[in-house]
Amino acid sequence: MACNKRRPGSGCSALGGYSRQLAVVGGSDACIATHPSDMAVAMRVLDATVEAVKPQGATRTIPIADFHRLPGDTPEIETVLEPGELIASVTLPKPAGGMQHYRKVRDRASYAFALVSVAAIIQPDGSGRVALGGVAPKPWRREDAEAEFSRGAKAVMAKLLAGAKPTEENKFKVPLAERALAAVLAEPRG
Amino acid sequence: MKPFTYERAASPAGAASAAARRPDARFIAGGTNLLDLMKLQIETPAHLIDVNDLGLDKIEPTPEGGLRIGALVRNTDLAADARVRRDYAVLSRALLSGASGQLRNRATTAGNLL
Amino acid sequence: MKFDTPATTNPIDQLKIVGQPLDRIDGPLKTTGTAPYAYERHDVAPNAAYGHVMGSAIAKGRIASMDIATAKAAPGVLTVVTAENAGKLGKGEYNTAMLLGGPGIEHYHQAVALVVAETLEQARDAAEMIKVAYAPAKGAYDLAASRDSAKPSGKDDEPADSRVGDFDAAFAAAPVKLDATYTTPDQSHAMMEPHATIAAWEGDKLSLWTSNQMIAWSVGDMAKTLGMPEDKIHLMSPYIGGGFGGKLWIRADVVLAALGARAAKRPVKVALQRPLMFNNTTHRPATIQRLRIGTTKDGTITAIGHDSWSGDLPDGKPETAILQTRLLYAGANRLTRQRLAVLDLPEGNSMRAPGEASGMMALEIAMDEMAEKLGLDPVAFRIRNDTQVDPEKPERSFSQRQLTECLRTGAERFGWSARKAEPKQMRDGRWLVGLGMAAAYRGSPVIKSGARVRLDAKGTVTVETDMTDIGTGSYTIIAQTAAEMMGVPLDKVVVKLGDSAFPVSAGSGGQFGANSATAGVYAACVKLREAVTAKLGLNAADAQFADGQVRSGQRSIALAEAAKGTELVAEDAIEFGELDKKHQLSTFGAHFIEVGVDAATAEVRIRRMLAVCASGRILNPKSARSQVIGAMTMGAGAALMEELAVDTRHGFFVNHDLAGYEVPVHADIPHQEVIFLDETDPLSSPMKAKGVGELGICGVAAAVANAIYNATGVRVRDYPITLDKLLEKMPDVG
Amino acid sequence: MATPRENDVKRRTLMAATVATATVGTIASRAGAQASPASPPAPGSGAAPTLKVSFTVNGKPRDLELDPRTTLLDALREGLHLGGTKKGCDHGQCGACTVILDGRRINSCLTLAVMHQGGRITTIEGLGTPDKLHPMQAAFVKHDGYQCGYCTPGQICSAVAVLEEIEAGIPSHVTADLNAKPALDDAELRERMSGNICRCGAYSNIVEAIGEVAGRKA
Repeated sequence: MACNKRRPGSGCSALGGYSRQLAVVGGSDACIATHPSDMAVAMRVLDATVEAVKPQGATRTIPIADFHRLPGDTPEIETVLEPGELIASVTLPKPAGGMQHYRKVRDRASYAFALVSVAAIIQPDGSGRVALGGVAPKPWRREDAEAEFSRGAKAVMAKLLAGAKPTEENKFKVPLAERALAAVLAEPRG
Repeated sequence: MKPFTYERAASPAGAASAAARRPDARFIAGGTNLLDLMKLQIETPAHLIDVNDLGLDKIEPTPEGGLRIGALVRNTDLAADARVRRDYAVLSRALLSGASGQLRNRATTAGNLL
Repeated sequence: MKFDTPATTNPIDQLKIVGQPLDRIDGPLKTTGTAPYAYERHDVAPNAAYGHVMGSAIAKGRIASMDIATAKAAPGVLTVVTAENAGKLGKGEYNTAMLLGGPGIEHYHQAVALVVAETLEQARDAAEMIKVAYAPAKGAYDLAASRDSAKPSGKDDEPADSRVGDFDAAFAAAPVKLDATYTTPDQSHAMMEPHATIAAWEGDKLSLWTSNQMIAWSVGDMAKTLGMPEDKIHLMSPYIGGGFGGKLWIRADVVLAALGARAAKRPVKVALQRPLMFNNTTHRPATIQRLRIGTTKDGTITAIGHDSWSGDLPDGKPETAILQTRLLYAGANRLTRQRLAVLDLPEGNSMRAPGEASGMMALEIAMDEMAEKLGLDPVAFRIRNDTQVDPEKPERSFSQRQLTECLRTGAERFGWSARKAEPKQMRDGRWLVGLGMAAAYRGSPVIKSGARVRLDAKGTVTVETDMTDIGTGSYTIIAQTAAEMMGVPLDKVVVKLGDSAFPVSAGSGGQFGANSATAGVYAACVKLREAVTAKLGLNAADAQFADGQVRSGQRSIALAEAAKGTELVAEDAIEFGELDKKHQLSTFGAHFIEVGVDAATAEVRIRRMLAVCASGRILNPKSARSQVIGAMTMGAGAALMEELAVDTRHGFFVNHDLAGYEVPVHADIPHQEVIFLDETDPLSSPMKAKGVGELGICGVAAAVANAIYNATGVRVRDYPITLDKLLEKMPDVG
Repeated sequence: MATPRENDVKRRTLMAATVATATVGTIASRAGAQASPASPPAPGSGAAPTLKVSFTVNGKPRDLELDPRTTLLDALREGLHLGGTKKGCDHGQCGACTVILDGRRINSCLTLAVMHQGGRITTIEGLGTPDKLHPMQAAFVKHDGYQCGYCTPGQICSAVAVLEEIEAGIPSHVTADLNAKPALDDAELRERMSGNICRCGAYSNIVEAIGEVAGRKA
């Protein structure tokens, strides 16, 4: 099967093919794979930082927002890590408080990748943060969307998924993400 | 799976420099993702550097009031850590919704970022 | 023994051991990992080399060239088998495509090479070194697009079409009618044990340790494929890690293991790698089904029509989705038609309840839709249209038919009266709750089945038959049968199965196995009883076998005495006469389901499942119940998640592993309840039993679909019912 | 419960063992037993360099010399002839290969044998025997928690570990209150067992079997 991520230059069998699970935003003409990790979505919403060790022993700190790359023309390069660079740790900033949610939506009740997942931290005043899994080649968060929390899930999602280019098979992810966030927002805040 | 040589690194810097010497090397920690892909020859490293002995399996408080999570902390341990459960529930929940109990017992924090 | 008159009272009717919910006799082996499956037989082939199968990267066309030199020279490689060097190969009677492709390619992942090496790691690596240049040809991969080219096609002795009365006129005139089209996707057996074989040659004799449901068919097809006499093949399959129809026939593993062993001059073991299985082996073909039902205003069916389209490779067979519609409901005017298109997808073939499982997925939604149009309760609508005779051939009655009792019992036990006919009326927190039901129907064929029974001086009874146990409980029910017949406790019976050296049995398929195979053991035991009484000088007519003793008149002699000096051996087969032609042998049931649908995300979760089954005498209620809950689970998968996604450009199933092809996991399945109605069927066999393992799946998916409709008001006619098909019509969140 | 790894064996000694030892089978030390007169091994076929590894399987120390590519699963099945650990998918998607490593259940197909120098491995064969079943095995028999039997060893190894995980307070996806001790109810058992696929569909019975063992423990 053609896959530019797995065999660079081989093409993408998902484009124009079976794409139900795949990305609706952030993809490219070379790749619409989604980032499969749930943990990374939570790390993104928590503003974690990644500490890496370079071959010469130097270390550097990479904000998680900058850690993953979008596929562009080189989907095989998934992160900003350099060859030989080793992740040593991940640091969480001091607790963000609020009500913390991770809503994972999938066909099977367990042991399945997310169709859409919503990591959200909702503060008592209604402000919040949100990152999505299952929709993009990396954990998907846009801080500008979070300014819309007071206006509800639809407004947040309009910004968060702006520019989405879903396929016929995965366009349901857009309303699904919005509805999943709405369900999270409907839960008690305290 | 292509043949590869295998070594266990003893320190993070040692692991990184071993990798620098071998551009065809890959780190292996939990292996839950890498071995899957190696069997399909999607990943074909000629050398594996096992990083499980690096001591990066601790969760420690930071001076800023946060938590520093070692790269090799297993998903199960991170999700079950009392501080994570209390202060970073979104992380605990996300981890517990992923994969299966068996996979979470092996999969690592660093591996899950990749 | 010929079975051509209804069974009368016989020793099985004692039900001291048969009919009891006994633990499986193979349980301690299976739960300790000591039951040996095919690939684990280090004892028989300690020096086996390892084979790895390479599959075609195109769906249709030819191999232009193939370079195996690098692979052959790779470390540890012993041989590389391809169509070019394998010699002339035939095709099995039960195979549609060649099991080793080349130069012609008939489907994606058709095996094109086997690499044999000292280790699995070496074989797998070397297989990647084979370079194949393909010349692809245009193929047909899309059932919907090929629908109009489909031709009438029957299967076995079933005609493609059946007509009674004047369907068109009656349907046109019906005051209440439904005309709806449903689709079911391609599905995969996805049994847990991959197809696996160890092959060893000794001169011109071939021994095969494999995982196979039908021993005699497979010996025959191996002989045909390799062009060798059947009596030179010894095939053994004592433990099978699931089949569901996928192991009814020989597949690439067994053919290639045999060829590899011949070329490598040593035993070779081959297990199909999981990502190859979905396209390399068989699958349940997708269907398009059009249902037309017309009724009077009070809900009496006057016209029922069912058209089904499926596809398969050239010379393949249709998915017989219309079969149950010929038999399940009354109605004077009837039309069923079955059409088959040529598709170049992997081979379609039997999967658990072929025909009915797919057909009931459509028919039983249609019945729900009709009930709603009529304002009738779905249970009452079905009862109103019950029939006690074959509606196409009214002179044929059903041997037993307790559909109505199943429906009533199920409704009672499930609390069906709490259901609101109007959808969207029940809510439990975030969940929209709905109840749904469907009838269950599956034919219960009988097949000739043989067995041999031995009695030794310790009083141990040993049964030998080539019957297989694919998880169905054959070991146990056969032991129960022999114990009941010979009057010994269960632990005095040894059961040996799945060996072509044993008498040919029915095998495991089409839910004919349990009834037919135990009846064969019954027949052999009747003969052994005769031998015992003759040996002991007892009167056969009044001899009673009980408690390890044989009693006749005033005499009572230990059974073991009969085998003093020399073992007694008896062999016979049950052969079925015309009873199943004069009567329709079928099993009936009802499924009741409660679902919750997440109001925000439309995720569907099953909350309760109940099945009621009327399927003859239940030989072991514990293992029979397991058959039914397993089938219910597979039905839940069919309803909610199982779908082989077709790449209609390149002709393959995209989601070809267990991460992509989702089957239910623990969290998907609630507690399941099963009720067996009291039934004995003297027309079915001396056991008075029928099948149940396939009945359990028939109707489940439709019951789930109907429950989802009841919960949400959304009628989905295309399986699986995934959340994307519901989402648009779900209520606002918040 | 996180059992600390007990071994402090200098694992770098593994590297020293990376010498090109010609081997005829997965396990060189067993080669003598595997060779058959009819099929002499091909010498000098450029076999992969092997590595030595020692670990404990079901309480017995085992020394192996392996192609580094050998998974723990294949080392158990093909090397040690412990066929109870099953290969269902070989890609971490089914759970049939579940074993207990250093107190925790894992998929043995997705880890290399050489990575477990000094490890303690329990397979289904280490839990009980047909004559002396482990309580979990006995409960599976009693509740008919299996059909074809192929996923069963993995289910049982998983089930044994699941009860320990709950006992140790490790939460799951369905644990309502992350800061409380997880319940021992059916929902918890089902979620935690979801990495073990049973295509025969014995789930309902398996949960009953585990529940019974859990009740006995409590």
